Amino acid sequence: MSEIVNAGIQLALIILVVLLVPCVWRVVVAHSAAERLQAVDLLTTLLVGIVVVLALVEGVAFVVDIGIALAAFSFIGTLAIARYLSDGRLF
Amino acid sequence: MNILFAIATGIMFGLGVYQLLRRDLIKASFGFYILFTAINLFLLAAGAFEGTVPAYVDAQNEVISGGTPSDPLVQALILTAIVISFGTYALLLSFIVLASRRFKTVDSDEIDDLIG
Amino acid sequence: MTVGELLGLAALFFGVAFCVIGVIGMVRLPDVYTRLHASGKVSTLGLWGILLGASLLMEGIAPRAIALAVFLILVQPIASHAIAAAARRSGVPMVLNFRDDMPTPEQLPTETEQV
Amino acid sequence: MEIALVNAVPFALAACAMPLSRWLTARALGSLMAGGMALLFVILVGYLPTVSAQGALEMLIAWVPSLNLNLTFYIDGLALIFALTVTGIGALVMLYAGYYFEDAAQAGRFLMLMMAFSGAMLGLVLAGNLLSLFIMWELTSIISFLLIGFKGKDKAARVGATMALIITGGGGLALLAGLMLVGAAAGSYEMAAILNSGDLLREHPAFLAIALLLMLGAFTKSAQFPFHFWLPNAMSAPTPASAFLHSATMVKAGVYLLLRFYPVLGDNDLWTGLLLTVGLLTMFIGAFWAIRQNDLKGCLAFSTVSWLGALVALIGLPNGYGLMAALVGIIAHAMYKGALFLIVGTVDHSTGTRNLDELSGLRAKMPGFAVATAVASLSMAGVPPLFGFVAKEVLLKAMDKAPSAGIVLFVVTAAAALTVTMALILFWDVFMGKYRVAVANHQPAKDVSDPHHPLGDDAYAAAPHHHDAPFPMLLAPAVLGVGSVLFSFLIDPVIKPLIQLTLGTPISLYLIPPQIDLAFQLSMSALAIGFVIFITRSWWRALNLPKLPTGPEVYRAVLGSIDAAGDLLLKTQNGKIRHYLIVMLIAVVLFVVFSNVANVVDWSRARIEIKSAADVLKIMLLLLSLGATWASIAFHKHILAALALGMAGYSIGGLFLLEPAPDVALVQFLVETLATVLIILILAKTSTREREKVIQQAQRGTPRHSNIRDVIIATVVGGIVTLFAVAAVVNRPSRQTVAEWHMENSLPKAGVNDVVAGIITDFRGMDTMIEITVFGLAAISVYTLLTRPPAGKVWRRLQQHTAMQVGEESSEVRADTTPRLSTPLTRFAATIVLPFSFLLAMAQLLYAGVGPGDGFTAGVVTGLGVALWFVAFGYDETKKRLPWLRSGRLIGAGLVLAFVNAAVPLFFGREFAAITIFKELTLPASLKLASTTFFEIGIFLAVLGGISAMMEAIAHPKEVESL
Amino acid sequence: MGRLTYILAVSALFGITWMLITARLTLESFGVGFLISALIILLVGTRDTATMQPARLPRQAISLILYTLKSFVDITVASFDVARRVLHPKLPLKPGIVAIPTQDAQQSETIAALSAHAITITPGQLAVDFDGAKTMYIHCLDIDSAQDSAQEQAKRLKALRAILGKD
Amino acid sequence: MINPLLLGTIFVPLLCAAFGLLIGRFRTLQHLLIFGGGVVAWVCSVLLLIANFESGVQIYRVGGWEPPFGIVLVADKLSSVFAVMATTVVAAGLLYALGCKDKCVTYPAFMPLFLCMGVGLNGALYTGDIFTLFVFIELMVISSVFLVAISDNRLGLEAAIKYLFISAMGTLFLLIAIGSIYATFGTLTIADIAQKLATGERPLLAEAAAVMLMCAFLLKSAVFPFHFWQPDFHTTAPTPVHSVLSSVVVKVGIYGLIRMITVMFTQEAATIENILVILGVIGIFFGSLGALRTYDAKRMLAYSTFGQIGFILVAIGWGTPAALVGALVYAVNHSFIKSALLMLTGVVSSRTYGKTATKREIGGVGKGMVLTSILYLLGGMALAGIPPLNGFISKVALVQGGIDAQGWLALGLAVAAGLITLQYMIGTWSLLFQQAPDEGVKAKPTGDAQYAPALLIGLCVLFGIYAAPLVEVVTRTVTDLGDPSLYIRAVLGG
Ligand code: NA
Ligand code: NA
Repeated sequence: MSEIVNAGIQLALIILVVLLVPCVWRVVVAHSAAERLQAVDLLTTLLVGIVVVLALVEGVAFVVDIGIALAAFSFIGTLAIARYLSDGRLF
Repeated sequence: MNILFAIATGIMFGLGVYQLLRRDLIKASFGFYILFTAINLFLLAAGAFEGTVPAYVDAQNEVISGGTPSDPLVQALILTAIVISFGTYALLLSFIVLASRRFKTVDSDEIDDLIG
Repeated sequence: MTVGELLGLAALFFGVAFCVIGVIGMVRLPDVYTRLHASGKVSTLGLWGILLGASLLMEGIAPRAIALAVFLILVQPIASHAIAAAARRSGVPMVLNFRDDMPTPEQLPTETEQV
Repeated sequence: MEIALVNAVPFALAACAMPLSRWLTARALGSLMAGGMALLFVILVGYLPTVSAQGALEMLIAWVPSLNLNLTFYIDGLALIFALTVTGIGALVMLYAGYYFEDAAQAGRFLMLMMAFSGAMLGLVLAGNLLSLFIMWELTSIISFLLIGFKGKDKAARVGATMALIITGGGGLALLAGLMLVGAAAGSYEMAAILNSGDLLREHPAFLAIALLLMLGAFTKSAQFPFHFWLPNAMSAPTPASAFLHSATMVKAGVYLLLRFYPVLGDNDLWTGLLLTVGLLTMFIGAFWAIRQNDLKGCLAFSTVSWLGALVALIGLPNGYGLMAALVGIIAHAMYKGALFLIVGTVDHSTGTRNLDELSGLRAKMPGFAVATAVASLSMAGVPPLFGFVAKEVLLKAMDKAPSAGIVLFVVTAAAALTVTMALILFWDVFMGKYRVAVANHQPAKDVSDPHHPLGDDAYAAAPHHHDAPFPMLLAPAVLGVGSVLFSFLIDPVIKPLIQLTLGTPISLYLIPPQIDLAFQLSMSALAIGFVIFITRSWWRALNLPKLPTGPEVYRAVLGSIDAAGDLLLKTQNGKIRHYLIVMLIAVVLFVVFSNVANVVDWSRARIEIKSAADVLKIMLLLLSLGATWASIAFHKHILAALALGMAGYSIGGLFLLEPAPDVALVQFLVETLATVLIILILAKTSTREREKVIQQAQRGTPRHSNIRDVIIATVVGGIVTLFAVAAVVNRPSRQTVAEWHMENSLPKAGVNDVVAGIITDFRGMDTMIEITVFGLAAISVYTLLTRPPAGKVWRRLQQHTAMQVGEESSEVRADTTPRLSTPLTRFAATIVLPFSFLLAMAQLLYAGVGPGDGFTAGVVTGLGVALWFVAFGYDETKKRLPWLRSGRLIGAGLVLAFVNAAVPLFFGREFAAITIFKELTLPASLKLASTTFFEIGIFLAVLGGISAMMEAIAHPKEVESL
Repeated sequence: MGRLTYILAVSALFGITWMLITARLTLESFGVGFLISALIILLVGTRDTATMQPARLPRQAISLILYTLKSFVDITVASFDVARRVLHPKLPLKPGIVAIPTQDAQQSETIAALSAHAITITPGQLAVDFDGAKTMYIHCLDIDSAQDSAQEQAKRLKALRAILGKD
Repeated sequence: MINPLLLGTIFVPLLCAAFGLLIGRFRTLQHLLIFGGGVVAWVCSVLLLIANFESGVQIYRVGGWEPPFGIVLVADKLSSVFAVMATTVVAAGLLYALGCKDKCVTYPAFMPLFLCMGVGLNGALYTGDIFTLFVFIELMVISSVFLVAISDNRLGLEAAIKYLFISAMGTLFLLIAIGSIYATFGTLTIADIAQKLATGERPLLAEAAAVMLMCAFLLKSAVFPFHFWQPDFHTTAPTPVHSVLSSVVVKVGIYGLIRMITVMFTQEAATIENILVILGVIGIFFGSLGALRTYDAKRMLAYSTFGQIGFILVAIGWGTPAALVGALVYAVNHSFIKSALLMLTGVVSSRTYGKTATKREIGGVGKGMVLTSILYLLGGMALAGIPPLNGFISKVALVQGGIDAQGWLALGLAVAAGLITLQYMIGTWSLLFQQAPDEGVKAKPTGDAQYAPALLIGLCVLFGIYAAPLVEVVTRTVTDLGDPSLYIRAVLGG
C-alpha cells in the first residue's frame, strides 16, 4: 500500500473518530431517552465503520468479523432499550 | 502514550469506586461493572500493551503482518475475567430485582436489617 | 497507486462523507423522528461506502463486507423503526408536525422518560 | 502401667454408670462405685512402702510427643496424700450418693459425673506431665460446672455453674500459660525434670510471669480472695458433690499445685508476700461471712473458703515452715468438713430445708447425726483431742514464724475464733433446742414431666415431710467423724510417716503439746472468744453491716463492662454496605501507602508519544470511555446511565481492538451488548416507584460532606491504581514472558493460528472450563432466584397445569407477557436474526482457531438471538415457539460435554484435557477437527444455556416473593 | 415436500451467507454451509409450517434479485435525498405521520413486516408503528411524497408476494 | 510425582454437579449423586495426603503442558492438609443437606452449587497457578453467594448483596496483584514466580503486588478490617452451607497467606507477619466480644470464627516453625469444631417454627434433645480448648508456638480471649438446652438429621485423644514449608 493510501486511511479513521464526539454530546444533551437511544445507535454504527477501517490499518481482514458481530448485536441492544421505553415494563 | 493509558485506567477505577459508593444499588451495580472494566484495562496495561499486530500466526508459524504481536496470554486472562465478571454481574442484578421485591427498596442505606 | 486503490479511497471517502452527513443531520434536524431518517439511512450508505472501499483496498475483506452490508440493510431499518415506535409511545412529540394520522395510545406513560 | 489402670478405673466406672442405672437401683449403683473407690484406696495405700523405699515413681505414655504432651504419672508422697484423700472420701461420698438419690436414672447420671470427676482429680494429683496435669485440672472444672448446674432448670444453678466455670476456667487458662512457660523455661514438660531444674526456673527472665500465672490458677481454683465468691455460689450442686468437690478435693487442687511447685517456685519474697496476704485475707473473710449465712451449705462453703485461705497462707511461709501444717490441715479438713457437708445434705434430704432459721432440735429425730455433728463440729472448732485441734495447733505454731508474726497471729486467731462460733452454730442451732421444722417455703414437688432430660433436671428428692435417713447415709459422716477422733491417735503410726515421706524431712507432731506454748494459748483463747461470739449471736445477727462491693457484684460488673465493650464493637456492624466498603478501601490504601509503593514507578521510562492515527484514536477512545463513564455517574436516571455505560463499554472494545486484541474486542462488544440488554431488562423488572424514590433520595438526601468523602476516597484509590498501572507499563522492556512460548507453540502443538484461542482452549484450558462453569452456575442462580422452580414431583405436576397455579406461593402477579413493541417488523427481525446468529456462531465455533471468536462468543451470539426473541415475542410465545430452549439442560449438557471430552484422553493413557488433533481426517473447507472442537461445543452449549436462563428468568411472568 | 423445499431453499441462502462470513468462496465451503444451515433450521428453526413449491423457486429467485436491485437503487436515492435536505441551509422539511394500509388479504405478518422494511429504506419514509397487520403509520420527511403511498404499497406487496411464492 | 488423583478432587465432583443439573428433577437421585461426588473428593484428597508422605509433592499437568506454560495442579503437604480438612467438612455439609428440612435444599440448583463451592475450594487449594486461583475463588464466590441468597432466611438476600459487593473488592485486589506479578515476572505459575523471587532481585511492583495479594487473602478470610460481610453472610446461609462457609471457606485466605509468605514472598514475610499479628489480635477481641454479645446463636458462631481466625493469624504472624504448626493445627481442628457446632445449632433452629436462631426464639428449644445437647457441649468445650478434645491440642500447639516466638503480649491476649470463648459457648449451651423456653415459644417435633454433626464431633474427640498423627503431619508440613525449593523443584523440575 502506498503512502497516500495509508494517509487516506488514517484520515478516514480520524474523521470517523471525531464524528463520535457529536454522538456523545447528543447522548448527554437530549430531551428524551429516545433521542439518546438514537444517538447511541448512530455511535455504534460509526464504530462498525471504525472497525472496518481498523481492519485496513492493521492489515488483518478478519477484524471485519468483529464489525459483523458488533453490528448484528448492538441492534439487539437497541431493540431491547426501545422496547423498554415503549412498554415501561418489559415483562 | 503508555502513561496516558495507565492514567486512564486509574481514573476509570476512581470513577468506579465513586459509583460503587452510591446508595442507589443500581448505580452501585454500575460502579461494580465499571471497576471490572477498569481492571481489564489494567490487565491489558500489564501485559498486552506493546503489540502492533494481533497475536496470530500464519500457516508458516510466523507472526502475521510481521509486527510485534500483542501478548496473547494477557488477552486470554482478560477474556476469562470478562466472562466471570459478567456472570457475577448478572447475579448481582438479579439480587437487586429480588431486593426491590422483598425489601421494597433499592436503596442500600435502607437495606440494613443485618446489624450488630 | 493503482486504480483499485484510487477507487477504494474514493469509495472510502464517499462513505465517510455520508457518515459526516448523517452526524450533521443528527445535530441539525429538529426531532428524533426526522433525525432517524438521517442517521439510519445515511449511515447505511456511509457504511456501504466504507465497506466497498475496504474491499477494494485489501483482499479478504470483500466477502465479509458483503455479509455485513446485507445484514446492515436488513437490520438498520428495523432499529430505526423500533426507536421511532419507542419515541412515539413514550410520548416524544414531533417538533415539526404537518400531519398526524396516528391515534394517541390510550396509556401513555405519565413520565416522558423512564427512570 | 498399673497406675494408669488405677487412674482409668473411675473413668471406666463413669462410663458404665448410665447404662447400669437401667438394671441397678440407685443404692446398688452407689455401693458399686463406692466399692470401686475403696479398692483404689487400698491399692494406693499399697504404694506407700514402695514410694518410701524407692522415692518418686514415674510412668510415661506418649500422646502427642511433638507437643510435649504425654500422659505421665508421677507418684510421690504429696501425690499419695491427695490420692488417698480423693479415693477415701470418694468411696464414702459415692455410697452416700446412692441413698441420696432415689431415682436410679438420676443417680446414674450423677454418679457418672462424680466418677469422672474422681478420675480427673486422681489424674490431676498423679500427673507427671505439665499438660496432662492441666488437662485433668480443666476436666475437674468442667465436671464441677456440670455438677453445679445439675439442676439446670434452676436459674441460680445455671448462674452459679457458669460463674464457677468462668472463674476456674479463666484461672485454668492462666495456669496453662504458666505451665507452658515453665515447660519452655525448664526445657521439659515432665514433672521429674522440672522439680530438678529449680535454679533454671528461678533465673529465667519469665520467672515473675510464671509464678504469677501459676498462683492465679491456684487462687481461682482454691477460691482465694478475691476470687472466692464462686464457691458459695456453687452450692446449688447436689450435696454429695459439694462435699466431695467443693470441700474435700477439687478446691484443694490449687493448694496441691502450690505445694507441688513449692520446691521450684516457693520460698522467696514474692511467694511469701502474695500467698500470706491473700491467704490470710481469705481466711478472715471466709470465717467472717460464714457465720452470717442462713443457708447451712453457705456456712460450710464460707468456712471452707476460710480454711483454704489458711492453707495457702501456710504454704506461703518461708523456709517451708508451714508445709507440715498445711498437709495436716488438708487431712483434718477433709475429714470434718466432708462429714458436715454430708450431714447437711441429709438434713436437707430429710426435712426439705437447709435454712438455719427453719431448723431446730433435730437431735430428737436424728440422734445418730447429732452425735456425728458434735464430733465433726468439735474437730472443726479445734477442741482436743480431736484431729482438728492438732491441725490448729500446728497452724498457729507455724504462723508464729511468719514475717510480721504479730499481725498474722492476730488475724489467724480471729479467724479461728469465728470458726469456733461457726461450729457451735452448726451443732447447737440445728440439733439442740426444741424440735421444729418450718415448712413454709418448700420447693414444690419434683417436676417429673421430663424424665429423659440428661442434665437439666431437678435432682432433689425434696420431701415436704420429715422422713428418716437410712443408715448408710449416716455411715459416711460417721466414718469421717470417727476418723477425726481416730487420726489423733494414729499420728505416730500413720500421719507422721506419710507427711515425712512427703516433705522428706523428719517432723514433730503431737496430739498433746509437751508444754503450753503460745500456740496453745491462742488456740484456747480462740475457743473462748468463739464461744462468746456464739452466745451473743442474737445481737450481731440483727446488725446491719455497711455494704461493700461483694464478689458477685464485681464479677457482674466486670462481665458487664466486657459486655459493654462487645456492644460497642458491634455498633460498627451498622448494616450500611457503603460504610463497610469505605473502611475496606481506606485500609487497603493505608497498607499500600505504608509499603513504600511510591517507589514502584520508574518515571524516567514514562513517555507520551503519538505516532499514528491509531494513537489519536486511542486517546479519543480513552477520553470517550472516561467521558461516558463519567456520564453514567452524572445521569441520575438509570436508563441514561445504562446507555452511557454501554457507550463506555463499546469504547473500551474499540481500545482492545486497537491494542490490537481482536478476540478480546469481540468478546467485549458482545458482552457489552449483553450487559446493556440485561441492565435494561432488569430495570424493567424493578419497581419504578422504588427506583424513583432512591433517585430522589440520592439527589436530596445525600449530605455534601459524604459526597466529598466519596470523591476523596475515589481519587486516592484511583491514584493508587494509577501508580500500579504506570509501574506495570513502564516495567515491561526488561522482562520475558511465558507468552513467547505460547506464540511459538500454538500452531505446532495446538494447531491454531489464533494464539489466544490456543491458550484459552489448550494451554490454559482448565481456566476456561472453570470459567464456563462459573458462568453457567451464575445463570442457573439467576434463573432459580427469579423463578424459584420447585423440585421433583411438584415440578412435574406444575408442568401439567397452567403456570397460573404455581405452588403454594399465592402472592405472585402474573403479567400479560405480550410486549407492546411487538410489531410485525420487530417480530420479523427476531425470526431472521436467530438463525443468522446460529450461522455466525457455527462459523466462529468451527473456525475458532483461525479468527476471532470461539465457543464462548458463539454462545453469546446465539444467546443474544434468543434474547431478541424474548424482547420481541415475550415469554409465553417464545417458550411455545422455541421448544428446544431448555436452559438448565443446555448448561448441564454443555458442562458434561466439556468435562467428559477432557476426560477422554485419560482412557488412552494421556493427560486430562490433552489435545488430540485428527490430522489424518481431511475435512472440506479447511475445517480442522480436534478434541478442542468438542470442548468449544460444550462451551457453546453452556453459554447459550446460560444466557437463555438469564433471559428466561427475567422474562418470566411470575413475580414470586414468598419470603 | 413443501417443507423440505423450504428448508433446502433457505439453507441454500444461508449457505451463501456462510461462504461470505467465513470468507471462503468455494463450493466446498458452500456445501459445509448448506449442511450446517439445514441442521440449524431443523434443530433450532421454528416449527412454523412454512412451505415452498419447487416449481416456483426460479421465479422467486428472480423476483428476489430484482427486488434487491430495486431496493439498492431506492436506498441510494433515499440517502441522497435525505443528504440534500440535511445539508440545505433552510432544512426543507414537511414531516408528518401518515397512515397507510398494508392491504394484506392473507393477513400474513411476514409480508406486512417486509413491506414496512421496504418503506423504511425508501426515500424519506420510516415505519413508526402498526395497527395489527392491517395499517401502518409511517413518518415522512415530506408528507407530499406520501401522496401516492397506497399505489406504491400495492406494487411493493406484489413484489413481495412474488418473492415469497404466495402470489 | 504426577498424580491423577488431583483430578478426582476437582473434576469428578464437577462432573457430578453437571450431571446433577441434568437430573435436577429427580431429587433423591441428584442428592445422592452430589453426595457421592463429595465423598470421592474426600477419598482422593486423603489419598493425596498419604501419597505426599510417601513420595513427596504430587503434581498434575493439565493437558500435559509443561509448567510454567500450562496450568499445573500441585498437592504439597500444605495444600493436602487443607484439602483434606476442606473435603471432610464439605462432605459432612452435603451429608447434612441430605437430611435438611430447609425449603431451599429442594431447589434443583442447590446441591450442584453446593458441591461446586467445594470444588472451588479444592481448586483454590490445589492450583499451582495464580490466575487459576482467581478462577477457582470466583467459582466458590458465585456458588456461595447463590446459596446464601436462596436461603430460607429472608435476610440472606441482603447478606448476599453485601457480600457480592465486598467480594468484588477482593477480586479486584487479587486481579491487580496478578496483573502486577505478570507485568513483573512474566509468568503466572507460583513455582516460577517463587523461583524468580528467590533470586533476591526485587523488580518494581513485586512488593506492592504482595500487599495487594495480602489484602485479597485477608478479605477472603474476613480479617479485620475486611470482616464486615462475614457475620451477615454466614449467619443467613442455610445451615449446611453455613457449616462449610464458616469453617473451611474462610480458611482459603489463611492458606493463601501461608503459601504467599512461605513460598513466594519470603523476603517480605516479616513485614506481612507484623501486620498479621496486629490484625489477628484485633480480630480475636472483636470476634470474641462480638460472639459474646450478639443476638443470635448462629451469628455468635460466625463472630467466633472471626475471633478464631484471629488466633490463626497471630500464630502465622509469629513466624516461627512451632508457631506455624500451632496455626495449622488450630486451623484444621477449628474447621471440624465450628462446622459441627453450626450444624448442631442448625438442628436446634430447624425445630423452631421460624427456622431462626435468635436467642429470643431459640432459648430452650433444645430441651429434650439429649444427643444434640451432648454433642453441642462437646463441641463447645472443644472450641474453648478444653481437654481432651481437639481444641485443646490446638490451644497447646498455639501457645507453644507463641512461647517459641516470644510473642508475650499477643500470647496473653490470646489466653485471655480464650476465657470469653468459654463464656459464650457455655452460655449458649445453657440457653439452648437447659433453659425453659420463653412464653409462646414452641418446638417442632422433628428437625434436621444430625448424622453429620455427630460424625464431626466424633472427629473432634478422635483428634483430641489420638492427636499425635495430626500434629505429626502438620509438623512435617511445616518442615517442608521451610524449604520452598521442594515445591519449586517438584513443579518446574530440576
Ligand atoms: Na453496559
Ligand atoms: Na478464535
